[in-house]
Amino acid sequence: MDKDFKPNIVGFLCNWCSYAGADLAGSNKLEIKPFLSVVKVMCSSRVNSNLVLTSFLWGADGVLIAGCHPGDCHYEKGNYYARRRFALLKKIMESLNLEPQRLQLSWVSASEGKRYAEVVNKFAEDIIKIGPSPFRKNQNL
Amino acid sequence: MTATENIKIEKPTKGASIPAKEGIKKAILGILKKALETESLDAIMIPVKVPETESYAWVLLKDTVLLENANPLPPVMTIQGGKVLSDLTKHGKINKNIAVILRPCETRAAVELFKLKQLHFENISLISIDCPGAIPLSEYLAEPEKNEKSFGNILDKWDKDDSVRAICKTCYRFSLPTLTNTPASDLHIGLSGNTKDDVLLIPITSKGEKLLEKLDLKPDSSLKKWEIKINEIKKIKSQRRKKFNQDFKTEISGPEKFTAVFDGCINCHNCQSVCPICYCQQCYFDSATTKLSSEDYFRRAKDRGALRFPLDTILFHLGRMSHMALSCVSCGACEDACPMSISVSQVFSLVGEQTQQAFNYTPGINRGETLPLQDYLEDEFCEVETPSECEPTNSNEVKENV
Amino acid sequence: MKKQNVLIIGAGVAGMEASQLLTEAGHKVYLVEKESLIGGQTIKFEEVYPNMECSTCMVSPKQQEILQNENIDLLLLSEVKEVNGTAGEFKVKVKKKASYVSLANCIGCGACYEPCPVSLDNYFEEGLTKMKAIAVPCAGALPNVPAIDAENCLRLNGKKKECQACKEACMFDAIDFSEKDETLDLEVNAIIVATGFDMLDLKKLPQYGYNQKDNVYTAMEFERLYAENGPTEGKLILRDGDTPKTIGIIHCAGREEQGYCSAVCCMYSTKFSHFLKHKLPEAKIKEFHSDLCIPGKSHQKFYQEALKKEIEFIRCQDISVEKKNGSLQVNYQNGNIEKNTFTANMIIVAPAMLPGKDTKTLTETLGLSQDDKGFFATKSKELSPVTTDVEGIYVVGCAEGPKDIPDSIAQAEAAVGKIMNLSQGKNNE
Amino acid sequence: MSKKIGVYICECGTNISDRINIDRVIDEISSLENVGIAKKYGLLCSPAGKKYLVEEIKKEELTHLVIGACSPREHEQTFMKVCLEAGLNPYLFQMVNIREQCAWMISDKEAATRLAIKYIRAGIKRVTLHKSLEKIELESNPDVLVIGGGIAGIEASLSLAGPERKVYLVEKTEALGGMTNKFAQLLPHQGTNLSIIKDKIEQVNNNEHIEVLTSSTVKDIHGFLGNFEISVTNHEQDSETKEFKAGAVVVAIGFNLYDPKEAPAYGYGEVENVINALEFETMSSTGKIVLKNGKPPAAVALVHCVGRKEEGYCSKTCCLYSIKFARILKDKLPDVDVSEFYQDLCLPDKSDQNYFEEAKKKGIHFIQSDEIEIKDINDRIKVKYKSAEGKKEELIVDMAILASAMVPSQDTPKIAEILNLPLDKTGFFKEAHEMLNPIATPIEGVYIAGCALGPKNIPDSIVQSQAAAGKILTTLVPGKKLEPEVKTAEIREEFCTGCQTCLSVCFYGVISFDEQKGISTVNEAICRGCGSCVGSCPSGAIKIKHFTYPQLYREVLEALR
Repeated sequence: MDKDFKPNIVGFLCNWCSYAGADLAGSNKLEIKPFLSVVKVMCSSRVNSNLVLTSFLWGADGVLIAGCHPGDCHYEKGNYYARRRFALLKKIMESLNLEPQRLQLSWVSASEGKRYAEVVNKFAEDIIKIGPSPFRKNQNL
Repeated sequence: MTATENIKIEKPTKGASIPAKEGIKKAILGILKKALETESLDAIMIPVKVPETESYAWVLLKDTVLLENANPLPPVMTIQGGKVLSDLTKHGKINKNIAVILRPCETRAAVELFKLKQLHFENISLISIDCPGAIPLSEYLAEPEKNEKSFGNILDKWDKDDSVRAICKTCYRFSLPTLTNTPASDLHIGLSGNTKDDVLLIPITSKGEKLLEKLDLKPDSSLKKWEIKINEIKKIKSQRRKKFNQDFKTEISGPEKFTAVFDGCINCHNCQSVCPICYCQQCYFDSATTKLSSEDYFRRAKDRGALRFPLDTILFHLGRMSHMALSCVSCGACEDACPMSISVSQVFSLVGEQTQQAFNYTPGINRGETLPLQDYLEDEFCEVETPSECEPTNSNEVKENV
Repeated sequence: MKKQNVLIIGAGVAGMEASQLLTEAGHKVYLVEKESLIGGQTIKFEEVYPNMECSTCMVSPKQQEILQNENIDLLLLSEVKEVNGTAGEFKVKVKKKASYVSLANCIGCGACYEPCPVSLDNYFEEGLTKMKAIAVPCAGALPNVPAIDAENCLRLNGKKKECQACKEACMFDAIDFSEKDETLDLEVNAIIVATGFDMLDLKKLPQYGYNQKDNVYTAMEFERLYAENGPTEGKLILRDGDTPKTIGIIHCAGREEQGYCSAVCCMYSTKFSHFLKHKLPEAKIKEFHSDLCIPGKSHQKFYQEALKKEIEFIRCQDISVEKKNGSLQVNYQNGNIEKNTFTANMIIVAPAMLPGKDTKTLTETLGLSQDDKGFFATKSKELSPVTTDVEGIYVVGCAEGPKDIPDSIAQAEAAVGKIMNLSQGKNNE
Repeated sequence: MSKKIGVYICECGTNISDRINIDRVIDEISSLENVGIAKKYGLLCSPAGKKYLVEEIKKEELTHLVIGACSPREHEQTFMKVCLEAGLNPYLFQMVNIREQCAWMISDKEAATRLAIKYIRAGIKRVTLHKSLEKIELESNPDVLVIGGGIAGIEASLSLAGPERKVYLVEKTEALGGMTNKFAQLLPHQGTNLSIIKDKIEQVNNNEHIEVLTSSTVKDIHGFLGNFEISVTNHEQDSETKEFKAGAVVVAIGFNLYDPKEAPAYGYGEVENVINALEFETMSSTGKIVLKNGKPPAAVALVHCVGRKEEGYCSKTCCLYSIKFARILKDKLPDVDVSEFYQDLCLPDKSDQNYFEEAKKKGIHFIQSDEIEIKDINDRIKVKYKSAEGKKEELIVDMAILASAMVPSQDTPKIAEILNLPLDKTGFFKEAHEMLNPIATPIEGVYIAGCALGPKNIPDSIVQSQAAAGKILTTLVPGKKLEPEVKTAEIREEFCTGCQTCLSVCFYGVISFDEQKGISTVNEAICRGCGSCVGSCPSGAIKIKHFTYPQLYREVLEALR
């Protein structure tokens, strides 16, 4: 495990729950590993496979999708569809052993600042354990 | 599809037996000829041999003379029949009775395209046919006659045929299930019937029944033997498939191996253009949406030391997977079309099968089924969520459809 | 249609809903709130029944909209002192207490909390934790601007005139000790009362052994105890440092005394069970109730799911709690005969909902009356649920009687409907 | 026109400047393409700060604005207003969160600074792809269609009708009043007495702004908030069809009663003198409470919760009206013996308890019981039940009155189909949001009031009707245009294959299928901009304004440098 490996992680956060949760984590000055770059979307269901795949293509070591807990979606059922699409991607990566751990879905509510910090830090650690994405090395493009 | 059209009749136990002493081809063509003459059908969509190339082309024919060169089960799959049916029906209704004869994988593609509103079955009688497989297009075209012959007496071959495409050797959906509320086809042609010398016309929907009536064919001979035979073969091929998947998976899985598989890809996107499930007007990956500015490319080349073009080869294949895996019917069209003989179809078929199992979905056997991504359950797939807080609800056992 | 000015008293879910609707139509709202934050009781809940929905996720967008809405004059730390005139032309005096912190300058960084020498029970957290004399009571409170508690601030109450720890810590010059209470004169066409409810003080019901020391909790205390933004950040740590293992949840505390059912206790008690089972699958939970009041299409399902999770619901009377060798014991009588006991290390008691403390004074100020239960009286006898004896004044939410969130919101919308209907009538006069 | 982006970074006092090296951020980004200016400022959200920004935008003639400061949830609105004030389209502005999600969560200044640079860079690249979006304004029709002439529909009509607003009240029977027509008396303690309802019906009939269409049913509704086109057929006058426009719809089609025959244990239809609630209402309104044999009953059983188990919910009202029945019985037949067989006494309204206490004083027996069975024993009735102590017991009576659960009206599915409304698991209409938006539906401009939404008493129905009025009167203001969401979805026709996946995922019924073109179309007037359809479209044929693929892709790319 490469100690000074600084992973590149993309995090798609939904505007209503997870992004607010991230803000709360900040307001509470919770320490978060600086490896995740947040991309805000209105609803987790906005994220399509191409966004995720291009993230990997361009060298993301991990991709996190975070939205409202099932049943809490600001748009009532967006996150249910998001979960299905995510499941498909996950299963594709699993069926080809494309290091599926690099793709993660987590539900984080607006009051779960602490959970957000835990989720992100844990994810970062996991990614550091796996090491750099093979898609980073140009021969694998 | 109007309600009345595709109502399932009881699970058929009997079918009409057609003598096939001079080969199944003649037998089936005979029936079709009769259907046209009696105007039970106005036209038939069927592969017809193109004299010059010895290859096969789909023809919508009314003229019985043309039936001479037609072949309900040609040794090759030139264009995926599902795609053809879509071309025929997508742009409006037809008020003529048309029958189309499709292999099981073509039938299932048609059903998926139906769910995707890319075709309709109004006034279309879908006749599916047991399929021993197809010979690789390139090999067939090398020596058409030889292959035509060797393919001729298929009834002995089935699971033992080495000349058919790799994907066909492990295909255990070479026949169609007859029991769903909204079955895939209206009429099924059972080969490997009671004796070597007949084929079975099995009515599946009321539409199929009517067609038989018009041809005054009585469904009076039992399906037992046929079913037994089919199941035997299915067992063998399923096991073969399982075995193959295990080996193949170790062969291609993992980032390095997987990308190696597509190293030879020249980005021609043939696989996409022949794929029946790739029904998009314009493929996302052909569009400019995924491209970057030259300046960007240069900067990234600088960041990484090198940048290989075209960049999005892997993205293309993974992206295509994420778009069609759940509907992939393992027809093998992509592999026939690949100029670099990459084992595309095996890869997609493998991924397709595994994702379909996860969603407990079998594409193309049930017209009434909703596409997985157009639906959801409130409580499912919690195993994909991390940190996971519940027991997996969607256990990935396969529901047995055939 | 002529523009209406409406005074709304109370910035809970009902008050916020009414404010939003009215301003949507271009009217002007004066939203009077006695606390320094908006959201009322709902923001104290982590989750709401029956969908276990995250309350913060639900309400905070609404709070944000209220704060950013230019047509809403939000008057915090304020109380209505005097109302004259009649419908269409009420003259209102509002007393606005000084907060000593400038809403305009403060950015809510919280730098001022830590240096403050004063430590108080946090009212918002039901006294489960401390807060400074200058602070917002909980993370994520909106507006995210503290107020100085004048009674306890050493400088303001004169105990330590020179103290200005907070002022020194503030880099935005947001703190102004010279700020004075002010009285505002408003002219409004209509008034909506949405002052909400209070909870019965369990100390008044000694049989439940509530003393703020043992592991007996009021419902509100428990709401905060398990809130992610609460005193323990959602960790279930009891007063004695233990974690809950055997839990008794007692319904209907004070129902007989008050003479009415509070409508929501059965459901939120069941919610507690759901939550506890989710967090502590091993926990043993018993609910002690008289009649289960779970009306409405989606509520019984919620209860049945609880049963599936092996939560035991016991119909009983004469419930009492006593301390027996270190642990807590629930005594109760089921059916009409046998006495029974249950030993628990945590007790949650659901007290009756009461009229808000200020109801009496406010009814007098507004010229309204209280009903036999002490809530704001409406013309319900004339089948006009949100209207009062004074034309132009409406009562919504729990100020009118115990009810759940959707019913409160519906009433708020109803009051708006009344006001708008009158005002559109006015046009052709 | 060449771009000139202004980048302003807020020190937020020292909240940001302490933990991020702002000068270095500015160095790194000021050379980027299109960046005209990059500056820092003490506190941009302060009055002075806002003034400063307005001046800067004007003075420097900025075409785009990027602000690195707190979370957009704090001040995006603030700065969008600044843009407007400075004459810059507020959507040509990107707010970058370098406080909550950067400075405040990363204590290592170096790392925080690096992330801040990433974010700001992404913001700059993103903003160059922004399109200026304009608020669209829509004319709207203030009139309202109310479906159902029961108490809820009546109240809704009265609360809505006005000089500038016509109400069409459609009732399928020939008279207004709905269920209440069948009641002998209501619950005085709740203020519900029939005379009030009669008055209300009078008011409706005399209201020049309400057009009552009795014996009529809604045939078809097209359109959206502010612009519904409605056709109603009258099945009296040889089903002639009336067509009109309205801006909003209130569905108040009420409820049905659970048919006790579905639960044979109650012996309804089998055992003589077992009657349902409505039958008793009629009986007592005609004055005579008698058995089939014409004699008055000596003992009566009132059975609560009939159908509760089967339907899976408590109907809220049965306890009270059963108590009402008991009191009627006691009034009319003073020495009748009345027993109430209840599961749970559900008395949620503050005044209900008294009403119940009074009944107890009248000597009515309340028996907590379960597993009721009603049998016939030589022309009397045997009520078998399981008592609170779990013992099997029985009681002999002359008459049993069944309090049936409230179930959805038989018209519910039809109306749901016409208006494309979802139903919930119980078969009633589903709320837009069960907690926060309890009388609205996912379809904008369509509201539900009364028991069509679920079991409730009359006062609650009244409230919901007035609430619907509140919603409508504040949305459809005569002379005021509708301003729908601007960040809406948009179909890229050349990509759309017409597979209609988007239709299946849109919760708000915003997308429809254009048969002519064979593609989907988005009704931007009611789109909420969640982007679910975008994520679902296999062909990438839908784009959502301000969250377009290129814009997000750009953010991703910068994140990965």
